[in-house]
Amino acid sequence: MDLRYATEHVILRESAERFLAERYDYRTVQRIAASETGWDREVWGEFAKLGWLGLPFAPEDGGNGGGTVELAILMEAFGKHLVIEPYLATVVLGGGLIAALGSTAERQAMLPAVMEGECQLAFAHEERDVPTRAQRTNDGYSLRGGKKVVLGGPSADTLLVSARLGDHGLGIFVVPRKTHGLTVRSYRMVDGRRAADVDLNDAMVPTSALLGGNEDAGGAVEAVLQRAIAALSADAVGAIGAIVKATVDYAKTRVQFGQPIANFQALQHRMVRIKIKEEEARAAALFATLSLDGPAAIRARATSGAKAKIGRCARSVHQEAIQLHGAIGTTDELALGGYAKRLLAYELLFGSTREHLRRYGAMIADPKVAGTGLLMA
Amino acid sequence: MDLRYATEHVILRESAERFLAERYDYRTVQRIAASETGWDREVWGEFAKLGWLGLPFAPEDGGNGGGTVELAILMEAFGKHLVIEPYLATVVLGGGLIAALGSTAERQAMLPAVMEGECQLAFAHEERDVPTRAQRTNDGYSLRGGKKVVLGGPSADTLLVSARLGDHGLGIFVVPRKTHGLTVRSYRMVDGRRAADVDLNDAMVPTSALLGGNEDAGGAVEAVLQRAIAALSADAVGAIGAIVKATVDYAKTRVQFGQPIANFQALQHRMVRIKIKEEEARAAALFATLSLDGPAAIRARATSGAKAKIGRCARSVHQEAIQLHGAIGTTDELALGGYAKRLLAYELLFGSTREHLRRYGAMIADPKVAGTGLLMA
Amino acid sequence: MDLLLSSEDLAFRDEVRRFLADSIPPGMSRAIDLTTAFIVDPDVLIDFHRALHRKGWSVPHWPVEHGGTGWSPVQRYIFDLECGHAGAATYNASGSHFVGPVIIHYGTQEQKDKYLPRIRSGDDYWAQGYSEPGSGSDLASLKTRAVADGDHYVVNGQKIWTTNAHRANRMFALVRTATTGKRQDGITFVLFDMDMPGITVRPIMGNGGDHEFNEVFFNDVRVPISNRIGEENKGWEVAKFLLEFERGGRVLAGQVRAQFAKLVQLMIARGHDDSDLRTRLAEIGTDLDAMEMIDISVLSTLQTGGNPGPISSLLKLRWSEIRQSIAELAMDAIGDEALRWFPERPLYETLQLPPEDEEMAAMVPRYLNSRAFTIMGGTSEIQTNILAKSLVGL
Amino acid sequence: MDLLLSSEDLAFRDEVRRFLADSIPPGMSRAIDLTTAFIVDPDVLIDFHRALHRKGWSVPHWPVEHGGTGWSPVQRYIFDLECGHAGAATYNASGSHFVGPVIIHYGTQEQKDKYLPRIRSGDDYWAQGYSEPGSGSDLASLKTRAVADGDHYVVNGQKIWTTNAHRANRMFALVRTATTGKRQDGITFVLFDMDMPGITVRPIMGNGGDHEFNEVFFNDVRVPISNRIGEENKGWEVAKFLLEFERGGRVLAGQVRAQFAKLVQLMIARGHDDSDLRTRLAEIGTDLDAMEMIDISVLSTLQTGGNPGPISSLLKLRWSEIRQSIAELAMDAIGDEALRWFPERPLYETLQLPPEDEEMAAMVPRYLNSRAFTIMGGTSEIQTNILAKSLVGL
Repeated sequence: MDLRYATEHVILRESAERFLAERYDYRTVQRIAASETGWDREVWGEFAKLGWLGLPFAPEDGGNGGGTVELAILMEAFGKHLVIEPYLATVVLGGGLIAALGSTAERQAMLPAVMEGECQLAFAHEERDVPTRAQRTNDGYSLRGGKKVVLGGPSADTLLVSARLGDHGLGIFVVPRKTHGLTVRSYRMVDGRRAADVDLNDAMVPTSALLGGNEDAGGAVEAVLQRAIAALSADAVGAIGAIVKATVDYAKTRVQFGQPIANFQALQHRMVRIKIKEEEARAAALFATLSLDGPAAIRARATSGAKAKIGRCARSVHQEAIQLHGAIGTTDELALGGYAKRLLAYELLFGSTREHLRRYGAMIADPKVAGTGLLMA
Repeated sequence: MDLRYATEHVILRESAERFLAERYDYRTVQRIAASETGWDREVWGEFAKLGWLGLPFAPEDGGNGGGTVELAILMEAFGKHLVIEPYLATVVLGGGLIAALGSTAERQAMLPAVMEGECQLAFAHEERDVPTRAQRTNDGYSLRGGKKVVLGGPSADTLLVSARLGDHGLGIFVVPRKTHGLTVRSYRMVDGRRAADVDLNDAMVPTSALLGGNEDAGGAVEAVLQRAIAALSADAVGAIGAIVKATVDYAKTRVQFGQPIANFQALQHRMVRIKIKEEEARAAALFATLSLDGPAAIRARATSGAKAKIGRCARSVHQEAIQLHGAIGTTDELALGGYAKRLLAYELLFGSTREHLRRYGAMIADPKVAGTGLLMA
Repeated sequence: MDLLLSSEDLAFRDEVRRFLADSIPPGMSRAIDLTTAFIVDPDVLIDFHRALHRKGWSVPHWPVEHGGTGWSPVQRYIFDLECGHAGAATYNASGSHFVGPVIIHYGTQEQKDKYLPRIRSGDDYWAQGYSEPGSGSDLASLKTRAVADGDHYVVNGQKIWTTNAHRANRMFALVRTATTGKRQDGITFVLFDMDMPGITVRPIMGNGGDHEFNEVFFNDVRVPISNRIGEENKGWEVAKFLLEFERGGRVLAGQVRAQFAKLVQLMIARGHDDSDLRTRLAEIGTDLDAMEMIDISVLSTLQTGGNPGPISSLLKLRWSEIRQSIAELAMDAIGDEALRWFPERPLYETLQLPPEDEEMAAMVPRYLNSRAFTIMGGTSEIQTNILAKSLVGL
Repeated sequence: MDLLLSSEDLAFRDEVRRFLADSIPPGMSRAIDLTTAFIVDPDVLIDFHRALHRKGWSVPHWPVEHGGTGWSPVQRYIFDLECGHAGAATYNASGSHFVGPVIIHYGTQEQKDKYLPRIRSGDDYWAQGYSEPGSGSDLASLKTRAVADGDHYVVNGQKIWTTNAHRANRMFALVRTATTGKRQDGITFVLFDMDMPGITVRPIMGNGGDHEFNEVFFNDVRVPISNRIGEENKGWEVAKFLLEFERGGRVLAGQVRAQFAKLVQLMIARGHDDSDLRTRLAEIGTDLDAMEMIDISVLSTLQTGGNPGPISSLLKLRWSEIRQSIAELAMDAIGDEALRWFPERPLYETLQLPPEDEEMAAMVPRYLNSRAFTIMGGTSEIQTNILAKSLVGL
């Protein structure tokens, strides 16, 4: 057990912080969010130059070989600065699937373009209705189904689509944007990011589209989603930390009745409460991150637990932060509004707070699990 | 619509207050609670003399013809002074059933002894397991079943036992304490009152034991239970009011750091919150009381709503009151401890807070009901 | 004691229902349902307001001699509840509920003649200029300066959070006319026309995507001294009167109950079997019943000529929280539909969705805007401070 | 960075499990399960404590030269968790965790020789005399007076909330030795034998039915000056050292996790399908995971020689709340069984119920007693005041 950040962690945090503080203020967020595409090509290019787009990929694939902790550090900075570029969609989800399931040839064919910022990906997974199915055809597969909340779908050059194969199989299909029968219906999310509903209306793909030729991708999908939840949780912690700091700073400078409102004990106690929630959220996110290299049961517990706990913290922190700010907290003049919306999106992505609380509850409804501490054998 | 208390209401409140303030302090509560029987014969005799034992009965039955408001006023005083004598069991439940279902002869046979304090009653209704059944015999009925949470069961001279008759019927049976096959297993409740588990092991009663000869007593039982909930809610409001007052008074006199702790804004805001909960609880109890003369749907909504709302208020008020008192609040030196236990009992009697919240939720899951205000046609 | 409606009350209710059925223009309810801001646009409401005016019901709570209806508090409660259910809203509370009663109480005959008819008819639309950048909860610290110059005041300064200043043609405001003595004793209540030279309005965009709030700048604005309400330096008293009238005299139960019924409808339409959401719904219901009972107690007190006392801050505090909890549950009830954001306003003009999906678009903006309920019009913290003294006796 | 246990850690865990399996006397776990008070009776624990002592594990956190084990923080965490699961508890924290470390740090050689062995062996049982009727959160206002008279202090005054004073043979206390200057600078830390003439103990009955707390009266008690720890008038520093050691140095996660596992067991045994209760259970689980992660961060900091900082007040605040929520849910989980009250104590001697019903009897008293978690040892309000400064920087 060792929870010390290594030097390279500190360097990554500082360089991310420096870049974003300089280049990505709240006006930039608002500008990009209001733009047609919802992402900035120049910023994305910088991400590539900084090596962030290759952060989690293995050195043999041309990546930087960063681990889960590095990813969490970067995501926390993204949350703090409200970065809305589709990093999670392209690098963590799409890239993560290719890295986990792809053959050497597939990885070499696709990952370099991702890392260079030339190709964006999206993972079309959540079903709108009945499960999407892949039907074998003479020379490939025909995909049929409807997906929802496809993060980064609008800007994706290539979609990775999960589909049932036969009775028990699950495959990930590489579907180029232009594929006939594929429709991407884009929308803007509450926090300015973009997502899409995706329709697959007998979309035909070749046999080679089945990633890694793998017909049993369920475990890999679960692991990638857990990584995404841990990463998004770090993002949420970045937002929570920023919102708490902004609130405390505001309370120290806002003068009413002849003194900073931070002097009022009733408000002090409430600021302590949101600060504690920040600490708890940070701890839950760290557990999720560190669980990712552990056994499946711990990963599931830690990531669902993080989603449930951080979602709850996020709700009450954003509400208290707005209330403690007063009227200015209800406007779009401060980044506070952006954080509130970012956290609302967090609560809903990859399963809601309540849904994960239910899953977590089912997992710990066993005294042996409930009695097991976080340190792992 | 008129919510003014009439002169007789004010007089009743004042006389109850005067009597109990003089005769029923917290040491008395503790003494009676620790006694063998859990009630004081002398106090009970005084209740009779004050006319309280006959309060809700019709003048033609020898009662005082008091309405639901009078009963609520008396019960609120009982809650405020933690009266543990089995008034609810004998007068509201037992007496209420006899008044509602009994023939003139039955009322005249039983109610005078109740009003004179010579006879205590209990209503054995909640099933421990499968429903209690009454089997017709040659000369009466054989009762078989197990009842739980029979309030006042230990001191009851006569039990009123609900039992299924045939496929759809429900009857109330008058069962003297000495009846063969009747076992009363007494226990002390958390707040010092007494209750019992009751076993009916082929207890034989004559045909005349079926109250009013009524084989369809379900509606009357429901109405009596609603009256009991409204009365007990008034009792809880008495306890909540007392606990809030005690907390505020204590905060004004407890000095730490050179000033009364009531000066600290963080504590002031919390005291405001429990005071508001008192007001809301009072309002919910009043709605329940005033609903009792209304249609069945309003009665059900108001009484379940009161139980759910007041139960929730009670929990947080007793917790906050203890916390605001500090260490002394965790002892049995102050009445505070008694109030906390009284309110815990309130939360569980006649269906828990959660159970009533569920029932209430089912009732208002209809926009027409949800949109209907409290004023009644 | 009872909660019974009299047969006159019931007859009145039927009359209100008939009137509403006849008078609500097509499209108004949809526009209100898709309004995410606090205040419904005047365009949406003006026709209905004029119908009310024709019926003589546009300012029911005013004294009869000024156009009020003379209804009992119970009748006003019935009217509010029925309006809520019918999907109607108040045209311009700043006019009819705020400045109107102030003019009736403190105004000169000229002022009454000039302003009251146009409030009744809806010809005027009023905004309120109280808060300033440095003066929110601590309103008495306000600095916007009015200096007498002949028969005018020359006003310089700035107001903020001025709801619908960009739609109003008139505005009442508190300005500072003295800088010595107790802060409260140097404040004056003045009426402005929004087209007076030197007044500029800058929008403040809300986090919910709506433009309701504004900054209003005063740059050497010359306003006639005859636009003053009450005496110079007595504006604080006028403002307090306004607040008391507003808080004690208005019953929110009807409006909130109508919102609650809509929430129930939404949850049924979504087929919700999520027990946590159902628990929250039921809890809100019991909160609402309890608060309505408190409201009715206030009605009863008013009905019999009494003074409801410190309860007004309690009502503000709790109703705002209950309204927030309704908005919050509505957002949570739509699940991941809440991820979609429609930036254009007003939604009833810009949305291009099937009718059954439309209401989803309003939920998140409405939730975000609802956070202001506990801030605007006196924060919950200020209400709590007041209640600590007045209700708890600390 | 990782959360992995090393192979040494795992071997250690196995050793602890073996030891516990061999050493826990029959009946001890039942007695602890049926203990409703904070502190388990010494009679219940003494045999196990002696077994720990024989193994050399009775004071693991002390320096090795005084009988400590030299375990790493992770090993202590493992030990606490396994003890919790095995149903073991600390014999006398006032001795081993409070006064012991104080004597080690501040005591003379004579004091160390006299007291430390008897804490290790369990021959002494210590009580803590801090609070006074007028000095709770504001401890520095304490008034119990010690006046030097030759080589003794003569002590007069009163302590309150003295846990298990009626079972202890020794007591450490803060007394006032100077009444001028800063209040904190007139306080001295003194050790008493409970049988010294002039000490009387009066019980305070808890609302949960247990007798744990006492008042302790000092009437011309003569205590040798050699019983003083540290310098005269430096007792406040000693008390602060004690608090820091206690708060930063003890990991509650193990104990609370064991309680949580028991709660899960109870809910399964009751066959609960109540979704509200299950939601609360899951929420407590996520709270517990987060707090354990914070605890582990503290461990990691300690393991690498760092100072955990202001986090100690956060731990006190939140662990006490989580323990309350466990006790509260356990009470709610037994439904109307919670109506039954068993006034006799200890339950493990007085109860006459079938084994499967026994634990119900403990739930309500334990809930009531749990309310003291957020009061004793520094109220949540005081912790929050501290955190406002130290963690939030206000």
